[in-house]
This record gives sequence, C-alpha cells and structure tokens, in this order.
Amino acid sequence: MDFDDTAEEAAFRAEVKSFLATNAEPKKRGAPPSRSRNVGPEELARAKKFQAAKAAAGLVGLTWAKAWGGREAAPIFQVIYNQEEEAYAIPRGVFEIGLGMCIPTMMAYATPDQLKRFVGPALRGEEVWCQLFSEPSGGSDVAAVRTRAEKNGDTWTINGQKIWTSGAQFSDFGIMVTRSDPTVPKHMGLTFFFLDMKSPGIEIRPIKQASGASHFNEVFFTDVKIPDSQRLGAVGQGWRVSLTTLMNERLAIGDTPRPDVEDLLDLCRQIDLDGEPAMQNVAAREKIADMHVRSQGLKYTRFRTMTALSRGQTPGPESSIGKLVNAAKLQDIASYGMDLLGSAGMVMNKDLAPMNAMFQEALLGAPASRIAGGTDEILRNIIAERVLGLPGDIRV
Amino acid sequence: MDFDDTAEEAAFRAEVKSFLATNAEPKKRGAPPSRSRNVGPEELARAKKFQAAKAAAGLVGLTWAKAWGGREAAPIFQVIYNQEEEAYAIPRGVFEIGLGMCIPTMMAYATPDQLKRFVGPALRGEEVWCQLFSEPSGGSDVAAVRTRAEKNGDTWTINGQKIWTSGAQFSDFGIMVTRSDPTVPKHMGLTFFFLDMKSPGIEIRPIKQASGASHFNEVFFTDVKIPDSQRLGAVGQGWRVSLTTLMNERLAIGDTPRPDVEDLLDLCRQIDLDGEPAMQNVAAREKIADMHVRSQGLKYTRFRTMTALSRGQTPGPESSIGKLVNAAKLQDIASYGMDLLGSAGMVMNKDLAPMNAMFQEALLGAPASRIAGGTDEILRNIIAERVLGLPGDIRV
Amino acid sequence: MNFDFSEEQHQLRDQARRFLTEHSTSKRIRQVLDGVAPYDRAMWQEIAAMGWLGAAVPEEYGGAGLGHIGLCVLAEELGRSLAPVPFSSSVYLATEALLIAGSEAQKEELLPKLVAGEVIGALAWAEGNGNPNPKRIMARVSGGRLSGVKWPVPDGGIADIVIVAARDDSDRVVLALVRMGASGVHPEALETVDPTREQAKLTFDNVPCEVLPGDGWAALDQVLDRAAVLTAFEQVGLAQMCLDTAVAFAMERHAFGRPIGSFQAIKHKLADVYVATELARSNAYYGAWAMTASGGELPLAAASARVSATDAAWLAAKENIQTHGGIGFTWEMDCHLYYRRAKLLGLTLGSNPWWKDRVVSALESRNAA
Amino acid sequence: MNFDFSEEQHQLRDQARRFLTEHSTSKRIRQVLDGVAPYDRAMWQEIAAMGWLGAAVPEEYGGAGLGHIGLCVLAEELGRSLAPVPFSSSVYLATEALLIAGSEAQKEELLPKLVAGEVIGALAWAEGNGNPNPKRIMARVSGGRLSGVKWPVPDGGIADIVIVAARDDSDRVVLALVRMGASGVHPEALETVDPTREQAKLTFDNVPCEVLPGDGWAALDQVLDRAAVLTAFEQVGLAQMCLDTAVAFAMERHAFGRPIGSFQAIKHKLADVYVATELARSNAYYGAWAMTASGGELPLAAASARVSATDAAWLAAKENIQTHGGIGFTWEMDCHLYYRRAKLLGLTLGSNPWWKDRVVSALESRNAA
Repeated sequence: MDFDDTAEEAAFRAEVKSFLATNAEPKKRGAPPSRSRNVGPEELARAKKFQAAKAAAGLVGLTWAKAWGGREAAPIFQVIYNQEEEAYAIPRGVFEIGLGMCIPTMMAYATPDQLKRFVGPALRGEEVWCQLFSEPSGGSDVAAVRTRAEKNGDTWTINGQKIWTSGAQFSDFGIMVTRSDPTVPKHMGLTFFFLDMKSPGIEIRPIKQASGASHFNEVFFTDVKIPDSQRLGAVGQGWRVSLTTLMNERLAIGDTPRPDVEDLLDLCRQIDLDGEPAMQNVAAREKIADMHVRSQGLKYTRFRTMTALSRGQTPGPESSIGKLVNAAKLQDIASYGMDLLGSAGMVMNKDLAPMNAMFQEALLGAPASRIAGGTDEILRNIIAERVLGLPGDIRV
Repeated sequence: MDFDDTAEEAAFRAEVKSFLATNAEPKKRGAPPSRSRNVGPEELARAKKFQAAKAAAGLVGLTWAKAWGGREAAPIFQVIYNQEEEAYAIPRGVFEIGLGMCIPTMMAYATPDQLKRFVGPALRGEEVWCQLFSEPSGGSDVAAVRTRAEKNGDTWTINGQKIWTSGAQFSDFGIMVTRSDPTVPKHMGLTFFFLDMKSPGIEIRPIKQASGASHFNEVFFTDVKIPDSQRLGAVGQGWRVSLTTLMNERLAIGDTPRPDVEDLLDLCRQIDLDGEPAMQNVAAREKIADMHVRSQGLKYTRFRTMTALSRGQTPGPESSIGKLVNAAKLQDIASYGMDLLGSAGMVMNKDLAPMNAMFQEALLGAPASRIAGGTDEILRNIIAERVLGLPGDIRV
Repeated sequence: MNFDFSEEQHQLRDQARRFLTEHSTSKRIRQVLDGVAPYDRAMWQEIAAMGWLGAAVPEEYGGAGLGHIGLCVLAEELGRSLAPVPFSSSVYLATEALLIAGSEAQKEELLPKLVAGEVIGALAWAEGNGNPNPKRIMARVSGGRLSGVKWPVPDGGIADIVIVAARDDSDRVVLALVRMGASGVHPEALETVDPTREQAKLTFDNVPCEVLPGDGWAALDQVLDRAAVLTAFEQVGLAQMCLDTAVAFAMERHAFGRPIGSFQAIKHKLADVYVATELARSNAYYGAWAMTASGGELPLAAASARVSATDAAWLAAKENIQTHGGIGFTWEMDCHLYYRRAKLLGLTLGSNPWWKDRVVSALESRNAA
Repeated sequence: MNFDFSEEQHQLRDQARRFLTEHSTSKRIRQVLDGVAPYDRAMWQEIAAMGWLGAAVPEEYGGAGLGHIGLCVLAEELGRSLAPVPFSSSVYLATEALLIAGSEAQKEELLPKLVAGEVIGALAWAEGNGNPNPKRIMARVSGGRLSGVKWPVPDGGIADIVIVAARDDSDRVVLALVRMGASGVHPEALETVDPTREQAKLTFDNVPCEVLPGDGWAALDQVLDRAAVLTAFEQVGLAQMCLDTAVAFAMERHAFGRPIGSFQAIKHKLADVYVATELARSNAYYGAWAMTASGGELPLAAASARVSATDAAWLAAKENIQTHGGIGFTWEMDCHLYYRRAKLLGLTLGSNPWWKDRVVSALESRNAA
C-alpha cells in the first residue's frame, strides 16, 4: 500500500510534465474538461496536432507492445499520465474510441498486414475511428442487431441503420457489428467488420440532444460494400468480437465529469446563504462531504483496478462502478448547486451565472450521461451478474 | 375540499371525545402507541375490557351493517374516531386482525347462523381471532401453501406449519388457507377454513425477533380436525377467499409508527450539536422538514382514500403507500436521531437515553416493519402492477 | 370533511384538460422554446376569454369568483400541459399581490384588466442569487420614483405592470407598482434552463411608481405562500404527466424480448415516482384548503406543499427521461421540456433548502402557540 | 504506486480469516450477546498469543512491528467476524494514545503488557450526548487526582487502565492515565444496541492518576483519526460479510419459482451495496497509506474513510436483513448481530454528521495551504 511514486514512476511523471508544459495549454480554473467527441474543424485540427506530438513523445498506447509504438508499460503509468493531463485543456474525446476500443479489437482479430497499415496512423491521430453498435430498435439490448450483411462472392453488402455513433462525421474508419443470418437466435448470426467511413452509401445525421448539443449521430447504410478481408472474427461470431470491444470500453479510464466536488466548493466559497457564507451552512457542508467521499472513493477504486492490471489480473466489470456513480453524482451536484443560488439558479447567462453556468449546463447534459454507454439499470445488472454472480434476468 | 367537520361529524367527534375521556387513559407525552399484537395477560384483559365498552358505545365496526352492531356510517367517521383515539394509550393491536380481516372475510363467505354466532363476540372483544396464511417455505409468495387439508366424510384433517401468526397464543379462532389438492397448479387447489384455535393438535411457539421482542408465532398442525361446515368458499377456491382477506388488510388504517417527526422535533429541542441548539442546525432542520412532508403527505393520502370510499369508490392498493413510506421513514428517523446524540446514541438505558430510548428501540424493530405484512419489494410490485398497470414479473 | 374536489371543480378540470390538450401542443410550446415568441399570445387570449385569469378574483372586480380551489384545479392542468403563458406571474403573483395589498383604486383600475388579460402583471422580489429575504432588498423608492436592479423576474419582459419589492426612505420594504411603459425601465431577456417561460433582468432608473399601502414584506410573504400552493399544483400536474408518459412508454417499448415495464428496475422506479407524486398531491390538497380556511394553517401547509411538490416533479421528470433511454434525451422528444420546467418551477419561488427551513419555522411557531 | 496489500499482508489476512472463522463463531458471539461474559476471554488470549495486539507496536516495546497497514488487515477481519473482544479499545485507542502521548516510562511499563494482552486498555473522551469537542470536557484533574463522569466508555468495564480526557487546573485538556484498581472508580455497565461489545459509564471520584505529557486534545485528535481508519476497515469487513451473506442467501432462497437473486429488486439492491462497499474500501486503503505517510494527508483521509465506511456498513447490514425477508429479523439468524454492530461502529468514534464536518474542515485547510 503505497501512494507515492517509485523512482521509475517519478521519472516518468517528470517526463510527462515537461511534455505537457511544452505541448499543451493549462486548463483555466473552473473550466470543465473538453471531453466532447463531436468537435468542430479547428478543434479537430488542434486535437490531431497534439496527438501527433504525444505519439512522437511515445506517450500514446503506453501499455501496448513496443512493436506497435507502445512502451509495454504497467497500466499505472497510464494513470500517472492521466493525472498530469487533467491540469491541461486537451481535446481527448476524439481518439478515445479509436485507441480505447477499435484498435484493441483490431489487434485481437485483424491480420498483421492490416495492423501494420492501421495502428500507426491511429496512434498518431492521422486517422480517426468510430464504433457502430447500437440500433434504434435495440435500446440496451446490444445484441438486437437488425443491420443486414449479405455476402456475394468476396463482398458483403450492408443495409440498415446505426445510432449513438459519436465522431462518425469526421471518422476515417469504423468497426461495426451486423446480422449476417436472421434465421438463427439473436446472439448467433452476427458478423463483425471494420470499414472505410467514406464508403459510398453511408449517410451521417447528427442527433440534437436535449441540452442542444450534438455528441452523437445516426448512420444510415444503403448497399454499402465491405470486402470480406475486412471481416473481424469468423462469420456468425460477431457477438464474441463485440464483447472484446465492450470489455475494452469499460477499461477506458473515465474522467470525473464536471462540476465535481471541487467546483461545489468553489461555488460555496463565492456565495452566501440567508446571510451567512455558504461554507458555514451545515447542510451544504454535509453535501460537500458526501460528494467528496464518492469522488475519492472512485479515484482510488480506479487506482486499485490499475494495480490489479499491473499484476496481470483481469479487472472485470468493477469498472462499471465509475460511470454509475459519476452520472448520478453529476446530476445531483448540478441540481444542488443551482438550488444554492435560489431562483437565480435557473439563469444561464455566462456573465450572471457563477462559474460560466457550469452547473446549469451540466444539469441539461446529465440525463444523457446516465444513459449513454450503458444505462444505470444495465450497469447494475452487469455488477449483479458478473461481479456478484447473481442469476441473469429471465429471458423470454 | 374541506378539512373542517360537518355538523354531523362534529357531533360524532364530541361523542367520541366524551367516550374516550371516561373509558381510556391519555397517552404520556413521547410514549409510542401500544400497537403490539402479542400482549401479556393483564394488557389482554385491559384490551378486552376497553373493547367491550367501545362496543357498548356503538363505536366498533362503524361502517358495518346495523344488523351486525355497526352504524353503516361513512368511512370518514372511522378516521375521526382514530384521530381522537391517537391521544389515548389504548392496546388496539389485539383486535385489529379479527375485526379488520377475519370477520370481514366471514361476512363474505360464512352462513347467517355462523355470523350470528361469531360477529357479536368478536365485536365485543370476547373472542379474539388470528389469521394463518404465511408458511416458512413460501416467503413473499403467499400462494405457495404446503399445509395439507385432507377430507374424510365431513371432516378435514390438517397437517403442516404456519408462520408469522400474531396473537395465536391467545386467539380463540382463526382463518387459514390450506392445500387441498397438490396435483393442480399453485393458485388452484387451495381451500379456506375458519377453525377453533384450541383444537387438539395445534402447537404454538413464539418467534423471538432481532429486537428481543416476540410479536409473531409459529403454529404447527398435527392431524387437526376441521368440520366441512367451517369451510369458507368452495373447495379449491381458497386463493380467491384469501384475496378478500388481503384486500381488507390493506384497507386497515395504519397508525404512524413512532418515533415520527414530532418525536424528532422533541429530541432536537432537548439537545445541542457542537455547541448550538440542535433546532438551529440547518441539516437537522432539513431532515425534520423532509420527514414532516412525508408524514403529512401520508396522513392526507389516507384521508383522500376515505373520501373515495365514502363515495363508494374502491380505494385499491394506494393503501400500499402507507406501509412502504412509514417503514423506511421509521428506520431513517431512528438512525438519524441516534446520530444526533453522538457516541451516546448507542445507549439504551431508559434513564440515560432521551425519550425512554424510543429511538434505539425503534432502530431494532424497524427491519421487521420493512418486511412483515409485505416487503418493500412486494409493495412496489403491487403499486407498479395494480395501480400503474405495468406487467407482472415473468413467471417460470 | 371532504378531501376531494367538487363536481363543478371536476368539470372545470375536464374543460381545462380538453382545451390544453388541443392547444398547448408540443408544436406550439416549441415555438416559444425556439424563441419565435416570448409566450403564446393566442393561447393567452383564449385562456382570458374562458375567464381563467379571474378564477379567484371576486366578481366585483370582474372575476369569476370560483375561489382559490378552482384556481388550483387550473394550475394542475397548466403544469401538466406546460402551457407557455405568463399565467403564474400575472395570476398567482401580480393579481394576488393586488388583492392582498392593493389600494381600492388600484384594484378597481387594474384587476378587471388583469382578469381580461389586457394587462399582464409580474412580481419582482429577487436581486440576483439568493432566496426571499428582506435584508437582500436593495432597490429604493424615494419621492415616488424607483431605482434598482431585479433578476430574475418571471415574465418581466412580457409584463405591462410589475410589482417591485423595494426600500422606502425609512428603510421599510414596500411594494411599488411600475407601469412598464414608463421611462427609465430597461428590460433584458435572460437565458435560463427553461426557455419556454420568459425571464428578465429589469433595471429601474428613477422610474415613476405607486407604492402599495401596508407592510410590503408581510404582503409579499403571504403572496409567496399562496403562490407556493398554486405552483405545487402545477408541479403535481407535471409530475403526473411525466409518470403517465413513462408508464405508457414502458408498456410499449420492448428490449430483450419483453416490454421494459416488465423489469423490476423500471417497475419499482415508477412505483417510487407514483408514491412521491401522491404524497405531493395530498400535501397540495391540504395547502389548497389552508388557502381558503382561516386559522393560520397556510404557512406550514404552503411550505409543506412546496417542498413535497418540488421533490416529486424533479424525480418524475428525470426518471421519465431515464425510462425512455437514448431517445429520452433527444431534442425531438418532449421529455426534456418537462425536465427543464421541473427545475424551473423548483427554483422560481426560492429553492427547497429555503422552503424546508420555512416548514420547520412554521412547526416551531405552531408548537410555540 | 501500489494500491494493494503486500504478499505478507495477504498471508496475515489468510491466517486471521482462518483463525476467526474457526473461533469467532455465532455460538461464542452469542455468549457475550446473552450476557454470559462481557467479552470472549479465551479468544482474547489466543489473539494476544498470535501477536496481533502488538502488530503496530515497535519491537522495542514488545510489538511485532508489522506497522499500521498490518493492523488494518487484522481490523478488516475482526470486523468481518464480529469478534467479541476489546481489540479496538485496547489497540486502536489505548495503545495508540500511549504511543502518541505516553511518557517513555509509561510506554516501557505498559506497552509490553498491552501487547501481551495482560493489560486491557480503554479511552474515555465522551461525557454523555455529543461528539468529540474540547468544550464538552468537564472531568477535572487536580493534584494528580481525577474526578468526573465518562460515558459511554467502550470496554470501560473490562479495562485495566483507562486514558481519560480531562481539564487540568489551567483549564487545558490533558490525558490522564487511571488504573482501574484504584479506589474511587465506579464502573456501571451500559445497555446498548449491540450487547456483543461492552460499554460502561465510569464515575471517577478523586481517583489517583498520571497525566500524560503534552497537549491532550491534539493527541486525542490524532488518536481519533487513526482509530477512524482502523474502524473503517472493521466496517468494510462487516459490509463485505453482509454482502457475501445476502448474495449467498439470494442464490439459494426461492420464491415464485425462482431464486430471489434473479429479481432485479434484489440484484440492484445488492449491486448498490457492492458499490458502497468498494468505495468505502478504496477510501480506507487511502487512509491506511495516509496513516503511515508523512505529509499531513491523514485528517482528510481518515474522515473520508470514516464517512464512507459508516454509510456502507449501515446500508449493507440493513439490506442484508431485507434480502433475507422474514427469517432475517429473527433472533436465531445472525443478521441482526451485523445490524447492531454496524450502528455501534458508526457511533463509537462520533457520528457521521460530525465526521462529515471534519472532511470539509480538512478540505478547507488543504485549499488554504
């Protein structure tokens, strides 16, 4: 039990610090991290530029094999990198899915030639990847895939619709799961591919969210052609391949959404409640404490997961805890922060609302974070079944 | 919308007031209501004496037919009676099941002669009734009855075990559901009886609860004989009869368990927190407010149900709200009240713990109240299915 | 005793339900959401024509004299339908303030116009962050002229008259009546979490005004209590609508081969929403009665109704989105309109921590008495 | 960085788990529950023989020098097994107080005996209702004699020595060491929600005592922080045991033709217990490290571990009973033993409202620094 750096860790931390100091902008106080996966052209360019520098410095894919530009480092080094990066305003969302889900899936199923072709450009941010799993009719049931894949000779023809695809509009490639055989039970008859997102027949429409922002897209496929060489895994084995991808999704180290407890503290320092400074309000203090122990508990749970990984243990779905706790906490903090302002809590004008209306914006975004990437209910099921070993829901 | 008494209601309230003033002891401040259904001989005698006087005054079974000693009054008069009775220390638990569940079931299924024989004595508290439904293996599944009933000629022979039967040890009669046909599906093959609790072959063992108290019994049946004339409803129709009984259970007006919000207020008036009076502690005040709106909300929900009944509408399972909210509230208030006392909150000595250790005793009793008479989970199912019309759980 | 509405009141509800279902449609609400108009003028005029604006106004001032319980019935339906009109500001706040504190002349002049919908009223107590508190009133009235900055003011950019809490020369809080035509009034529209209801920042620069007679804060306090009960009915109506919507969706949406409403995770979530909504409804009923009864029950009843309804509306609105899953947080679905309104209503008269404190203060003075 | 225990520590855990599973049985715990004895003397002696009492005591005083992390490992197992022994009083409180504030002579005399289990120690800070607060200390030390009333004192009726917080002639809070043999000490056993752990009311009437050197309250404050971390491990162990028990029961108990663990109402309830327990465990790990590290992290880490663990243990204990249903609240089942202990542990060092305030105070001084 040692939360201090080893000599090697300290050296690496120093390396990261100097890299970031020269290549990134420090984050403004109170500014939430730019986690959006749908960014404009300028921000995309900035993200790609930074990613190239990061790759050149050998700081991408730290745990990957050296052959692929990684360092074969223990996962703890990823934690150290993320700790340091948190202080900088870096548009990370763009590459998370590609490097966190798509490329790891490629590494498990693609040919050496394909990996030679694709890993490098992804690593350096030259090519962006997206994933195409969810469908409108499926909801939380990821295996309920209707998008059809039909094979003629060495070519597959794709028809159907995917939804909740972030970054589709600027992605170069994507991975997708399709139904190649509708006659067999749901989890069989799926086949997995990677494809060129610029292929003819692909139409991308942004989804406008309740908050007004658009972090996701609908993607329509009309007679899109994929060569059989881009199939990942055997025909009919698409579900198994998907699980590889989803496991990696849960492994992706989640940032703490903002506002978090520090922001609630900042807010309480700025305002007073019924004549007394908010920091002296016992109820506000209890709320701050409740939120703090959740945030810290999550932080150290993530560290424990990294330690387990470093020892070659598979972390498993404990990582589901992070999103479940963070999403509820976000909605709670946002709503409570607004309550502290009285009726003025409703105001979103940046010049009037404390901390650039961070709380109000989070309130509108929070419902999405309790749903996207696994609803609260699905995450509780995952914990109950895969961690606690309780029976699955009755299927009909 | 009028919370004031009509002239008729005011007259009745005055009648009740004078009856109680002459026949009952005012409750001591801070003393919880005596709701126990397992009482000692002296308290039983006192309860029977009071019940006789109450019946003589025509205040039992207010809504019952005049033929049975009732007044055919609107349910609102029962509310008025209960409001007034709350101020008095009256051992009511003893007759609740008999008059609230058993006799109403008898009225629906027994013969006129049987009613002539049994209603009067029950009304006057001369005979006590209990109900025998739950079984050890059944849990929340009330229809999972294993106690066997076999018919030879005009006599049934009962073998098996019932559990969670309150008042069994001093009950004169009981109603019970048995399995007369094990070969048909669960809800069929049940038959319902009333029986003499002094019959040979009945053994009663009290169940000691986590709190140390014993409010329930196990009842063992060994070749107990019941004449077919004491069958209620047709052979194999026992489930339907049970539903009548259970519906009446939900109608029974539930008292508010203690400590409630007034007690939390009393406690906060007596103590100080970190040097300031607890009543000035913002967090304690918010807790008091939260508990108050729950208590009041329940109170007026009950009144709305009575109004619906008065209009001949059937109230349905809204009444499940009461127990669901009260049980959780009780555990919450008890635990919070102890927290307000710091480490001394653990102490149960009546001379040291504020308010006769009411909070500590409630903490130990609260788990039972979240389970007995329908668990939180079953009550939510009832609300979801019978009020909101959502589908039942998948059966296997 | 009788804990339900009368036949007439039920008929009023049916009429209101029919009208609002037909007119307060998603399409018309979204006109306001998208900033096409600050409120639905046509709907406002029709509502005025039906006499709703004067429901609780005595007939001598042109009202329908249905009493406050009738107004509660309408409030529940308006909340359920998200009607994008300045009803609450003009009726619960401005009209009530005049009824409570207005001079006879002011009542005779303004109430008929408010009832007819020709004049829209608003009430300005807030001066930025914070809950209602006489100490926070910095606006000043002197020599019949008002100066100060008030925000947020619900419907402040729509209103023809605004009743403003301010200090007079002897530092007492008074209510000052301002005609928005007057020179020196500078309204600024505010951006809020719920664009379907107008909110403004009003700057008063030496603006002519009439001071209402009597203790301004005592009057405001009473207006807030009444408005709390009426708003509680809007919140209960909103909560019920969210519950109905979620239940309907849960029956029809299938996942894993079953309606999602057959999963206990959804069933028990919606059961909890039902419980919270019923408790809030019952507290609101009691508040409605306390508004009309004598006996000083109102402060406790109003604060209880407010706290209970704010929690229920927030729970129902956010779990309605959760029940819908992915499409629940899309712009096209109306779920977010209820979510936005739920939060707005929970803040507009002061937030729950403040109202909870009022519950306890009322309990203290009750036990003291 | 490394967020797990070492190999040796894991072996220590296995040893402790084996011993306590075999010896801290329901039967032996219930001996204490039923008042047959105030604690399990045999278990105490075996625990002493294994050297657990000196786990964190330097070897020069007869300790094993395993350090505080080793002690955390033992604490988790003791909490899991409900061991009915005065371990926390003698080790986390009395021994730690001596290590922090004892004179060299006191350490040399008493620590070896405490390590050997020949002497049982206790710490008395409370004087009735209220959380730790120097202002509440009314007991007095004057001329080497102590007078005052302390309650509740954990294991006060078992202890051979008690370290008492009291005021000296110049009104400063000091820690006074009392030998329970001394005349003028009147112990009274207290009835509490958890009879499996002894609690007493101690009346001191002009009792001879030795004052420990240094600022008594500063020392007590540090003892409370360390004890909070160690108790957090007991609470995490208890919570995990409740979760394991509930999961096992939910798999095997059938209702409606299915294991009750197949109902989402149970699955999601237990998932929430798992989440709370994992968060508490992680906070406790950080607290364990902060106890051994320099750098002033302890106050924040200890308060966070305490708040998190108290909530997790209470949730796990009450929902374990709920998962069991009817038999869960019978005397024969052990569910209520965990429920009682969970509440006791949540109160014994001061209740959560007070520890939450300490979290925020620590956050404030951190940001101030």
